[in-house]
Amino acid sequence: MTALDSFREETRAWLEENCPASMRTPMPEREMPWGGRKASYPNPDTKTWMDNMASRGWTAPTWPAEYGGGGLSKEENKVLQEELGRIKARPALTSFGLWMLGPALLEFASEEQKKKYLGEIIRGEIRWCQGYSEPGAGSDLAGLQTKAEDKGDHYLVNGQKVWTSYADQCDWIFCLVRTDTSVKHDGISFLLIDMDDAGVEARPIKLISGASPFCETFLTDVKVPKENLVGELNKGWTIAKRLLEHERSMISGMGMGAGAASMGGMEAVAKENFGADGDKIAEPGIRQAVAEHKMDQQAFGLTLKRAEAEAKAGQGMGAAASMFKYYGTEVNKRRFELLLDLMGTQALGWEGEGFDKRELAVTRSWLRSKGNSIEGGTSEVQLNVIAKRVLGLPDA
Amino acid sequence: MTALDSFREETRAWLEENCPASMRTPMPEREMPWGGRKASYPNPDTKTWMDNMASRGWTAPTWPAEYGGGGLSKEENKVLQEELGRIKARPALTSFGLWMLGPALLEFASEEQKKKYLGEIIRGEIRWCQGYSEPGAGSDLAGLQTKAEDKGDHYLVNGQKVWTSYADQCDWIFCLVRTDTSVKHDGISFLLIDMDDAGVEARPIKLISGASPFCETFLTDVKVPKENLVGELNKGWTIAKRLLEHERSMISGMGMGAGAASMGGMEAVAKENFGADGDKIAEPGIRQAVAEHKMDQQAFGLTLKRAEAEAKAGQGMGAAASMFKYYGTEVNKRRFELLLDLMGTQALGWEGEGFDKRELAVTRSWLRSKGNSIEGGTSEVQLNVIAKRVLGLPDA
Amino acid sequence: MAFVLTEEQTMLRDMAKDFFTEQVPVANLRKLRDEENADGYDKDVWKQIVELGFAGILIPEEHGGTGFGPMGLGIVMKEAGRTLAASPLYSTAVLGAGLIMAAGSDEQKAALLPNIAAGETLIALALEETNHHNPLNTAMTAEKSGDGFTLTGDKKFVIDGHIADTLIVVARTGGAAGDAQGLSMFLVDAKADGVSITRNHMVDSRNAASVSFGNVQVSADAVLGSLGGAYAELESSLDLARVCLAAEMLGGAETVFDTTLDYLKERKQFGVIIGTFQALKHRAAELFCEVEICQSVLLDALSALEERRNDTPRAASLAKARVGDALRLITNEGVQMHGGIGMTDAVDMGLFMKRARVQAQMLGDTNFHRTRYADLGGY
Amino acid sequence: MAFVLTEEQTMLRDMAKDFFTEQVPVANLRKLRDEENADGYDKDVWKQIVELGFAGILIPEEHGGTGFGPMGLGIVMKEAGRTLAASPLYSTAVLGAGLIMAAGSDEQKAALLPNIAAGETLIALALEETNHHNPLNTAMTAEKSGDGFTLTGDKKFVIDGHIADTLIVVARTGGAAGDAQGLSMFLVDAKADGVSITRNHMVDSRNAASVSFGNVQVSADAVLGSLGGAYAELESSLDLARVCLAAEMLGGAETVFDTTLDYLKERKQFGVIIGTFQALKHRAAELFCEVEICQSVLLDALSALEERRNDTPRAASLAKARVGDALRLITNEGVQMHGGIGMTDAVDMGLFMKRARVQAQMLGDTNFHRTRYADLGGY
Repeated sequence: MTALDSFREETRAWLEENCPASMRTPMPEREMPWGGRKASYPNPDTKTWMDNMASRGWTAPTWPAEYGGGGLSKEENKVLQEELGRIKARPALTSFGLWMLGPALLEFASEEQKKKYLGEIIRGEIRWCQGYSEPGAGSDLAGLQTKAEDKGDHYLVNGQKVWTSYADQCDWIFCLVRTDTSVKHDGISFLLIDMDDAGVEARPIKLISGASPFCETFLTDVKVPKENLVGELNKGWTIAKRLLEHERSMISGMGMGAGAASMGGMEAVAKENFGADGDKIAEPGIRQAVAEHKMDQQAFGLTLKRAEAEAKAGQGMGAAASMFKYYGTEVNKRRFELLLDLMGTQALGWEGEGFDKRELAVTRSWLRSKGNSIEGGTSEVQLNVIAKRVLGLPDA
Repeated sequence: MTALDSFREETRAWLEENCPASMRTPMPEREMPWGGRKASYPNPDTKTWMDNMASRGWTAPTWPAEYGGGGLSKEENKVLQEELGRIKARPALTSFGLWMLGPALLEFASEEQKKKYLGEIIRGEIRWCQGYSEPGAGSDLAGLQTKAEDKGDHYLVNGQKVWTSYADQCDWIFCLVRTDTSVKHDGISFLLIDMDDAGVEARPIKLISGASPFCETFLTDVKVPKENLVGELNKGWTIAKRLLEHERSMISGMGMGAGAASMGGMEAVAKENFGADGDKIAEPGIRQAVAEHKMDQQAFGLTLKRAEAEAKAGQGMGAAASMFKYYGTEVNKRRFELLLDLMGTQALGWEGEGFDKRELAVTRSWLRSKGNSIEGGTSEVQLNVIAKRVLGLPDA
Repeated sequence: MAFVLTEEQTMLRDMAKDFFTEQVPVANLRKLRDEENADGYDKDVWKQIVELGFAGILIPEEHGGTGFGPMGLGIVMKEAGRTLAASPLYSTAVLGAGLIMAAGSDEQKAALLPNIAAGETLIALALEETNHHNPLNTAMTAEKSGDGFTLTGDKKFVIDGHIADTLIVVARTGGAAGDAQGLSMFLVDAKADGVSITRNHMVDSRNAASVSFGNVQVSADAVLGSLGGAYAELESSLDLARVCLAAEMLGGAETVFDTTLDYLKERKQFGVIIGTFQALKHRAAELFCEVEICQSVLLDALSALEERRNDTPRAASLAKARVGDALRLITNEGVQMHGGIGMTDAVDMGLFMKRARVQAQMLGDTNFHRTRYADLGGY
Repeated sequence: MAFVLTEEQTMLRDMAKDFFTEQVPVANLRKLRDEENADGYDKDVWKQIVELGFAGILIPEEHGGTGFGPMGLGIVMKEAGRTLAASPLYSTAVLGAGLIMAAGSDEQKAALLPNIAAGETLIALALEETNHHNPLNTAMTAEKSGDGFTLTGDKKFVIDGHIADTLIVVARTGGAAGDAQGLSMFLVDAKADGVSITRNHMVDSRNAASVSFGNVQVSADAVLGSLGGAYAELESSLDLARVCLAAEMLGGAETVFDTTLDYLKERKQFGVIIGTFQALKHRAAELFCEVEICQSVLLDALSALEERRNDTPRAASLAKARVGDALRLITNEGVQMHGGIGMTDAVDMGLFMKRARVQAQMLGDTNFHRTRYADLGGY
């Protein structure tokens, strides 16, 4: 028996004992284990499962054990994920700290910072949000104006962030701030701010979909201890770029196949609404539109698979992330437009009687899909990136 | 009986006598009455008709009689056109001199120049071509490099023109030349050049459609008398702009409805190729595509009519010429693409057996249509113009 | 064909534009929505609309209207569309007045039209039964019973259904779903026994309702138009409404385009006004062409109605489909070009986009009208 | 699924790329055209193609081929497409070899495959009878006569028809136009009595012919595949050819895209490189995405053939349709972005555009394959 085999055996036994039964069922959105000081647990098993996993560092399986991570090798982690998949276990902790901040800290932070923050993330004690965008700087992220002035032992931070995800429910925020106004990219620093500090206020933004997953976050004379600076002063852009790449690939995969799937597939929706002529969708124009869309979708799916295969083979498609972000979000928007066409008035409900849950969800998701080609770098920015980095077209 | 009535009576009688019978039949392309020193007349009636009309100045009915024009009022000209239409008379003279140069001369030329050139144009003695574009300056017309140096009694012209229509069959060329290299638009002059002069050479350009309606025209140490300058020195751009507006509106109307019409209409072609289900085109995807295109075409046609009505009412649509040029040529290109889809392999012949004349004409016209969105200002240039002049969007 | 407004029409347009811009801005719709207004429209605004004569714009002077005709109605609807003005104008002054004028008996006209013009009677058309517009698919039945009829069935997407005084109900007195023959229309009191109305909350925050008819008894004089042969009368009124809807839609497209253009001229990114970016310029220029093309199509369709041209149905389908396509493109571009704030409820882009999708489904979407356009074209 | 080429396949691609780029550049097609070459292909080039083993790439080694399989064939066709290389590769090595391997008896294989691999026998498929591809519409008849059959009918758009030694003729031994049942295939000597072949001059300057069969007598052993049941064998071979054609088309798309990109980087207007104009940049980036998407679709379809997957027909239709759409867009943009000189015969844009439209019609255009994709998807 290899070491890996015994690891698997041990893992399986541990999970059997420590993963509550209710954590092996599909997860409703309200039971998402975001953690943090403001968390509530409608299902107490969520907290138990999180704590159990955190106790072994398995909420961050490959992070070093010295910071509280699992310290697992790539192979061991693969086994762990397989075993989790086998019992259909829910994620024990979902968190921007795990996905975004943690990796950046591991690469750029000081030893003290790693010790302090990584453990809190792993244990789900602190919920983090991201403070990048500002009202005046959308696509032009580096145009940010939030200022951090050196006041000897602390930075005095003033400014406004926007599109901070769930900031009203978060504990800390990792921010890009301007520490030098004479240069653009080289005057940005990466700062960690406790949202309980005086002068921090998060106001939810109501979106066209009716949801408020984002906030405006106001920073007024916030005193931030100097030890909260990550990496070198004025070198925050390097960290930001690393984090952005990650964000882009997250968004391009978003929502693929969703929407129609919940309704039983685009073809089924079409037949239900327009009838079937034998096997065929009875309305020819709709049939054509469905086929055209499914072709685009399949073609995009194949391209994602090809990118994976090429990555494995050590080949790169070049600026693949930008292409996926652009094409994926555009296909996704078209899917929802088509779904609206198929469902007719039933996709136009807002709430209340006359529409079932799935129908209402389609409407909201259609509205949400419009943001896909804006957040994480607009479609226009992605096309600029492709033109410049892949095609080598010159700047004006 | 009003003066107009008696004019009509007299005109009708004159036409009856002076318009040969063969000039009242549809005109094959090879009998186009371009005039000029190199003209040949496969049908001698063409020349007779031209001469008859020219004798009354009716090849240019509204030009002043003192220069050999008809001197007709707007109302009289309307009567003349109606009477010509009534007997289905062919145009007596088709000529860039009439359409483009003449109006410019009337507005900008000296008395001597008008006397000399307008009569030649009216009588079809001289065939003119236009020397604007240059190989290095396509959309950027004002970037032209052909130089005219002041040599005391003459200009010494050196350079190369391109896209000169039928230059190999023309007698004279009206050219934009650079007379000042230190400024752009204000260093351009408008010059008339006899193509029999030493140093002028026209080489036909073969197009993808197989035709050669354009030439490259080389000007090598051509001595042009100073009296051939039209308007002021370095003020040629004003004249050019006036001529360009005219050209743009000519092109946007080009080919509307052609192609499919010769085949009996888009619907007929579709039914012939895909069969009919009752009244309907049997292939649903094709039916949708035909309907979609016909909608676009009708919508564009209505817009042309609206522009006319607004012009009459003294309202302007603003940069209408650019919009028509852009939209009209794009719709025209789509029409031919659709026609190819409908006709299948029968629209893919080049020559010889297996294809009838109309089918071969569709193929050539499809290829020709691709030039519509390039000549007379590309679609891109039109969109720039709309963005700037109509929408007031700022320059970078 | 009237591609240029007459002086009278220009005055009407300017009056309507001033009124809606000043008295019924988009904020009015927000207020109705945020206050969860039970009526879904502002009664004071409606009163003003009536006073301006808009409710009776189709109705001849003899019945208390202003007799401005379809062109006038289209002009007003377009201005209403520019500010997303919520009112019973479409249900009552377009559909209601249109149907009664097209199909009503002299008695019905005399009884209803003055009340409509005076804004006192609100009408709603109860037509749709499926998720997609298609009058031929009507399955609801009206069975002969004594001197009158018994109505049974369910209707949905009844615009202004829950505030209407009188419903115009399309039901079958013969034939089966799919047949043109056998369709009849009935005037039904919204408060009649057996009529049950439920307001539906739509994405555009405007009024629509589900109405169910459980053995509703109506008398013989409730029949509107020819018994069993109402399809032609219905269709001609629907074409009027489709064109007026296209007018409202084009009004919305104009606002979105204008607002977006302004935004392109003021928003800075990377240190420059984003309107200087050529890619956005070209897209804006294309949207401009779309708006202009749609103006022509709309004016032609209104003229067709005005002049009772034979090709009115085709012109109506062209207008509804072509404006529908343009509006979808323009609202999508409006949100995209506004970037992040385009996604927020605070700016109006989302409201116009939501309204656009509801308008798209009203009286047939692009697919429906493209097919109809081909049908009418004989291919 | 093989989204990444193996080392062997990479070598094959590099070899093919070098060969076509150096030995068969676009100039080769121009020469054939301008000299009005009677064969429509260069025999020396064909000899080299054969020597490289490309003619026998599908054919197993036992029959003298190299047995590289569909993926190998697709790789070579794509490179041939990049230079518009004219040769009998498609008619003979793709369609001919494919059909004989799929449907031939052992004797037929042994007789024909070695000659194909050796480049000595050229094959042409005589299938189309109407302006649009549709095998089911075959009306030409083959009547039983003695031991053999009498073929009567007209075929068109027979690729390489006038240079072929052997024709594979699709005809009906039963059923009527529209039926899958009753289709048969016959091997017919191009010089047989009653066969009359006329070369057609197509817009792409490549080979196609009309072939008429006037009571052509063939023996029983001329039947290729199952008598009256050849539809399945035909379709599976056509799918192979459709995917190889998509490969050739994508090769063309790549050249047009690369050439246009180069032009954007060198052409100056208004004093600047036109590649700095953002509107053109965005369009170029979109074309890039199209090319990349098509690469995936093509590799998947070739893998499907290679692995004899059940979804091969769908993958083939996806590839032909999706690459067809992309190629139309890219050739149109190629001409437009080149401006005036894009319209001249002197640059290659026009040649690629013309070829693209012929390829679009070969074995079914986008409309055909989109419909088929839906049919196969069960909706």
